Amino acid sequence: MSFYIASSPHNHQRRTTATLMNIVLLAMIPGFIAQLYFFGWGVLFQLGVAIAVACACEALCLMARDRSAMMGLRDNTAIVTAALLAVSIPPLAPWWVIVIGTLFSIGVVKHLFGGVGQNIFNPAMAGYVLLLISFPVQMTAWLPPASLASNVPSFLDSLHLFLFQYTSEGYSVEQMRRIDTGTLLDAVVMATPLDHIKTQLSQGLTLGEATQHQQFTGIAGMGWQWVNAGYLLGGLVLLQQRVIQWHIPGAFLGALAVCAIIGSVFAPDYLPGLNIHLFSGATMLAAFFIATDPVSAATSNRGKLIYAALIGVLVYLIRSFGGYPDAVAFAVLLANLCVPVIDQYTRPTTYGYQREER
Amino acid sequence: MAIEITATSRLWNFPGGVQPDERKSPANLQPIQRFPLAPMLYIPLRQHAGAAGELCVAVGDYVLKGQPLTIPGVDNGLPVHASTSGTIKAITEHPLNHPSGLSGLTVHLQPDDQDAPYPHQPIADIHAISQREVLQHLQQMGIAGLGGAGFPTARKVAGARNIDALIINGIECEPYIVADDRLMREHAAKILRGCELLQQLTSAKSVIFAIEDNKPEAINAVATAIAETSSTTIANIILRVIPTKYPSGGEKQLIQILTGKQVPANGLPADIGILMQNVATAYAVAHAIDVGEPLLERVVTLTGEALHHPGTAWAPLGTPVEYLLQQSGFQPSKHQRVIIGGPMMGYTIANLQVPVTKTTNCILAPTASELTPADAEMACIRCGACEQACPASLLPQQLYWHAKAQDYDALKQHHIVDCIECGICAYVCPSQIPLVQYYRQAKAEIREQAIEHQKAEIARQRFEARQLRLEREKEERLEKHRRAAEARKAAQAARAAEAPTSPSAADTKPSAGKGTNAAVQAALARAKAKKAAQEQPDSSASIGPSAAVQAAIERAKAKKAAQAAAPEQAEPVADKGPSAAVQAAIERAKAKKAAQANAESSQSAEPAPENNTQSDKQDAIAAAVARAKARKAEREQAKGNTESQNNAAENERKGKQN
Amino acid sequence: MSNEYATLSKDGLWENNPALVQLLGLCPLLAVSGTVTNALGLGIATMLVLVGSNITVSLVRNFVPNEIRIPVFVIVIATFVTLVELTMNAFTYGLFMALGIFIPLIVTNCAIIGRAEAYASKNAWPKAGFDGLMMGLGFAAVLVALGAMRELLGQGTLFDGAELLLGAWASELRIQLIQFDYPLLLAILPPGAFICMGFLIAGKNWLDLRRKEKLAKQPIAKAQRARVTTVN
Amino acid sequence: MSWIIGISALALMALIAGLILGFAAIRFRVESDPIVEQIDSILPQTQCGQCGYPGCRPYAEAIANGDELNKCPPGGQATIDKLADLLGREAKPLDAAHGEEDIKKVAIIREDECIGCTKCIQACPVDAILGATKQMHTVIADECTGCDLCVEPCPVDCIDMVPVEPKPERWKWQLEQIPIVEMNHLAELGQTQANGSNEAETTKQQQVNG
Repeated sequence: MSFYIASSPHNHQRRTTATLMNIVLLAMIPGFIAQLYFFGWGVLFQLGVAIAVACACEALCLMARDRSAMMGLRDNTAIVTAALLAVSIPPLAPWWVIVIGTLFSIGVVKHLFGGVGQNIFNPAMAGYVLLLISFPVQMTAWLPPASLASNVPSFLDSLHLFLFQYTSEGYSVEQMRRIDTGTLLDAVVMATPLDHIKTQLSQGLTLGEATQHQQFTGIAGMGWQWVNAGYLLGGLVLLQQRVIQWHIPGAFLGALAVCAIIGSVFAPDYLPGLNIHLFSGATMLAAFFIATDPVSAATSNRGKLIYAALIGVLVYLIRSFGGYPDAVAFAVLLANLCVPVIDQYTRPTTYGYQREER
Repeated sequence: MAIEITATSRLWNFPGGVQPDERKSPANLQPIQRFPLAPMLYIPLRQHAGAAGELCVAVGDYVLKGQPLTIPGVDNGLPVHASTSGTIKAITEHPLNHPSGLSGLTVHLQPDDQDAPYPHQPIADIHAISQREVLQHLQQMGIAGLGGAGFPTARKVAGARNIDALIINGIECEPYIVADDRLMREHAAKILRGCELLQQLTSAKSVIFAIEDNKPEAINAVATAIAETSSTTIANIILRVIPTKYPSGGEKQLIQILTGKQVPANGLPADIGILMQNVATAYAVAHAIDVGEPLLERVVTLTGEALHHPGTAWAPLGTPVEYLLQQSGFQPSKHQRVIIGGPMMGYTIANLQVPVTKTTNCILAPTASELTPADAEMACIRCGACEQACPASLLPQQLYWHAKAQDYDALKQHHIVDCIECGICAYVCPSQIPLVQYYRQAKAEIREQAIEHQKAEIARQRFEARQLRLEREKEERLEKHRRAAEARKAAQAARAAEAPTSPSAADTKPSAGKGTNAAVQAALARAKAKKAAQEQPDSSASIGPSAAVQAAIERAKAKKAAQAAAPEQAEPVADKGPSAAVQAAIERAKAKKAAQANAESSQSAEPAPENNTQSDKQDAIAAAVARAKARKAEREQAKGNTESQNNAAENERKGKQN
Repeated sequence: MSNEYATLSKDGLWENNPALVQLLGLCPLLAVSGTVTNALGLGIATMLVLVGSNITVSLVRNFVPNEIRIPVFVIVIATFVTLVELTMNAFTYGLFMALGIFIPLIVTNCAIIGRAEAYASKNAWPKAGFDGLMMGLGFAAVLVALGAMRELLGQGTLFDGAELLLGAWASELRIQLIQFDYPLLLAILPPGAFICMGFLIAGKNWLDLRRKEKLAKQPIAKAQRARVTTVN
Repeated sequence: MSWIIGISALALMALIAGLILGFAAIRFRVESDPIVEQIDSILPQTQCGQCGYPGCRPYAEAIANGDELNKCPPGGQATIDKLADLLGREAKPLDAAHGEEDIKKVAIIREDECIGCTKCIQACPVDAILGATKQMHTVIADECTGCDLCVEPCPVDCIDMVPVEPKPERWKWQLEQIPIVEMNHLAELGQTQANGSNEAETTKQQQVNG
């Protein structure tokens, strides 16, 4: 017999990439359920199609690059990307939207840059931006929360809508988005809280008038606040499991909160406050699931703080003064671009190179 | 600047670190055992950092326990000693206790189970003699750092001046290893005696004894021993209990924990007034001075679930690992690993015949379920876990990219040489990348490049010196020719002056011939005589050898001709090809015949002057031995040079834990 | 001689293409390649400037001191750009308006000053002119390819608005290849230009790599080894 | 009138620019750096002549004058890459016409066959062979560059080029190169103790490669 040669260390902390990704996926469940409850079955279809396309695309890319497809799929990173993209887009967006987005995320943003660990941009967010820029109509067609909607699509209707953009009875997505105001004539097309505020403000109304709308119940708008709460819960689980450190969510939410407070102190009529910023849009999803993507984030703790604070400030700036109602995707991509510089300037001092303090 | 540590002063922390399962029991539950001697001991000549000494015994010699086998070489290495009394059976290459599995020169000692001791040379009072002599004694006793790197203790102490604090390292932070733990429990007093001696040698102002808090028995034993020692013998000795965290036993990390200071890069602890010694080293120092016996054995941890009776044992240096494992009830499984050292920094060995050396503190034989082998390496996801855990504040992930790209300049810029190879980065890596292995290879490559670069520089200088010399010789030759020509001219002119009647230069020769005839004749005769004298010894001295030389030359010529003929044959245009080949073949045959004839003649000639050849042979052997010795000395000197360059690397490797 | 011209054309069109390999002049390249027509217009303009400047630089190269060659080149280029700008203003006003600032910006196109410095200032005018032509053609070809790609993805058409460049008859050239309900707007926007350009470069590299792999290994001729030292 | 203004404006600008240029040309003149030295320090200094030049320095000079970078087999691809980096040229694969990259070797004279002809001494570019006429020669292994120029001149073919022996202190952590050691008696041990369930087959050594 002969002996086994291996390099040290010979023991290992048994937590593989696949395990980490599984925990991330599990932690997304509360937010996902909230989304499912308030915005209908569409989310489920988006998720299913996204995961299927992502896995297929990942396998094809790996084979084209002469890698083992099974080995590559085993780390579950593609599924996480697909899930993040699926929960970011409107539930009833047509099927080809999510297909194009996933293909771009996996094929171009991930594999053309060299596969797992090499992509400089967050794949899900890059895919989202591609879709948002290319198909603005479909990408802003959010449904009203279930309790407000005049028509709540059934499971089959949702599937029909997802595939053909109208129900079996012939209602279009546009009609499904109308909310129940009592009189059919007066029906208004629904927009997300952030979108609504943005439109109303641009029409010269004040913030107080804009938030008169019936969807603004609770802290930050019906449905959205619960979705955000769900992701916050999942994020806390990730923190507790030590899958992520507090630095990124902390700095991101902190920076956003500081900006929001300053803004609402100086222009309370025009700049939404803390509650809206933290519990609307994709804030919590971004804080715990998107910005924390290790591949495209900064490495050192100090770097992470800077990186996440940069995202927070950018999100606030774009939401308040930019052309898009929500800004997480753009902010994350811009911060991704800054990562190499941040990493360069936040290098820890190696042992023995510290200046002697006297 | 001065370091002042009291028993209550704060403890610092170092960045990163991990807390792997300790698994110190059951090996630490049993007292240190003593096995019967192994049937054969393999004592490698080089067991420490530095060059091997020179052999002073021969095969067949009977040696006593503690008798030196080598004497330190040119660079002040350490001698090795016979671990017991017995007969030297062989001195050959034997697998070394080294991760490479390479072999090295080893003395095979067969014990006679008598343990007949070589006279002990204790030092009664170290104040009676100079510090230099004490250090020389320690060197003669073969004391090296027993913590990991095996750096000669005498040299370490000699290099340390103005020491504020002597730190005694009883941390033993790596899982499984309990050798120092047991030693402290059982021999605390002797360790303290070693501390006292080391303090006197270094004139350190204080002694800090550091133990990790997972060894309460050892802490008790040492505390009791300190209380029993009168405070006059050891000034300012403090026992510090350190929180358990890997790798707090690393030299640099322990200094940071105790003092909050960092050893400057490329520097030594002595630069900030600190000297660190392992507890086992302190024990060995006490033994060498008070008993006067060299370092002959050490405590080895024998642990892992593949062993029936894990524990610790006093192992004579040179004991094969296999013997110790068998004594502990070794049950190898299919993919058995045998690790020398702990699970974090130890290395696997492929051959169990390797001996225990001065730095072997643990032999670990785990089962596959106990320490699962690493899975396939996956892609780095830049998670940064390695950076969070790195105790040297390096960027392991960046180092990994650069090591993979073989970008050695970038690696140097990222301070790869400050990596202490503690293995934490690979331990925490979720992608199971063997990071440390990458770094080691890169470091070895960088070291190799430095050596190569230096060699290239020497080659360049030698080449240029040679070019210069050739140039100078050529000029000198030309100058000589010119001078000779001038002299001739002058002579001609003189002759012309002597014979002013000669009408033209053309007539000079015949006319001058007469005048200087005698002189020329004389010169010619001289030259001839000289030539003859030169030729005579050659031809007369060795007709046989010259024939052999002729034959050899002819053989080589024939070979060359054959080689030359081959390509000619291949050429399609050469119609002469075949004939040339035939020619060559004939020539070859002729040469062969000639060679045979020569050989025959030399064979027939040989028996006659037998005495002569014998003495010749002896002479030749003597000459060859002298040559070989000279060469060895040369090589060693060169090696010593490279060694001294490697010293920096060695120093940094000293940061290994026990 | 003809061999040299062949090398020049191969270099300009493929091997050393200013846009795909040297990555020069990307600013106008990315900015105005939204449609084939715009791309073709700018491509032709750049090519004309390149030919003119190369010939002129080559002609004056022996009279220009080395220290001030770059200012001189810039003046020469600026002259030709102004000529082209005025011409386009006169004959293709619609396109002139569509291209806007990017016509004067040709002055700063590094491909042009690059060729002037690297080639024209060292070679005779016929060769320099030919080099300019080939580099210009290569640049224009990439522009048109990029324009076609983006127009197709973003509008589903080709040669939309060709009448701006070629006169009224050219409106017939417009081809509607695909009817999109929702075109990929990204392709028309600047980021789309970068992404498409990346694909073009990747495609070129891929073709080159495949061709290289296909080339059979040629037999190696053994080189003469020098003896460092003499053997006596 | 306007053309006068145009021309004089241009002339004035040209004058100012000319002054600045003139100043810059004098003030910021670049001293030619000893590029040959830099190239020479990258070359491996084996002085083997495989590049077609008599020594490394002549080749360095040739490179500085525009010769190809890929003619140095002892340096291999690493040297080519470094040279390409230094000179801003394209790194090409090693020109096989000049030989191929080989492991490091050192010359050894079989001393009992040496006839003391001194031909190898004259051939050695770095004076790494010791000896005298009619005396046995020997190679200073540490100085030998492995150029093999001494092999050919030897009339009795007594010089071997042998690969440099690996030493533990210069080992490069190539775990995959450690030979498999079969230990049969241990296999038996394992078998008996595992009640014969453990086959005595020799398991292929598995290794983790860095």
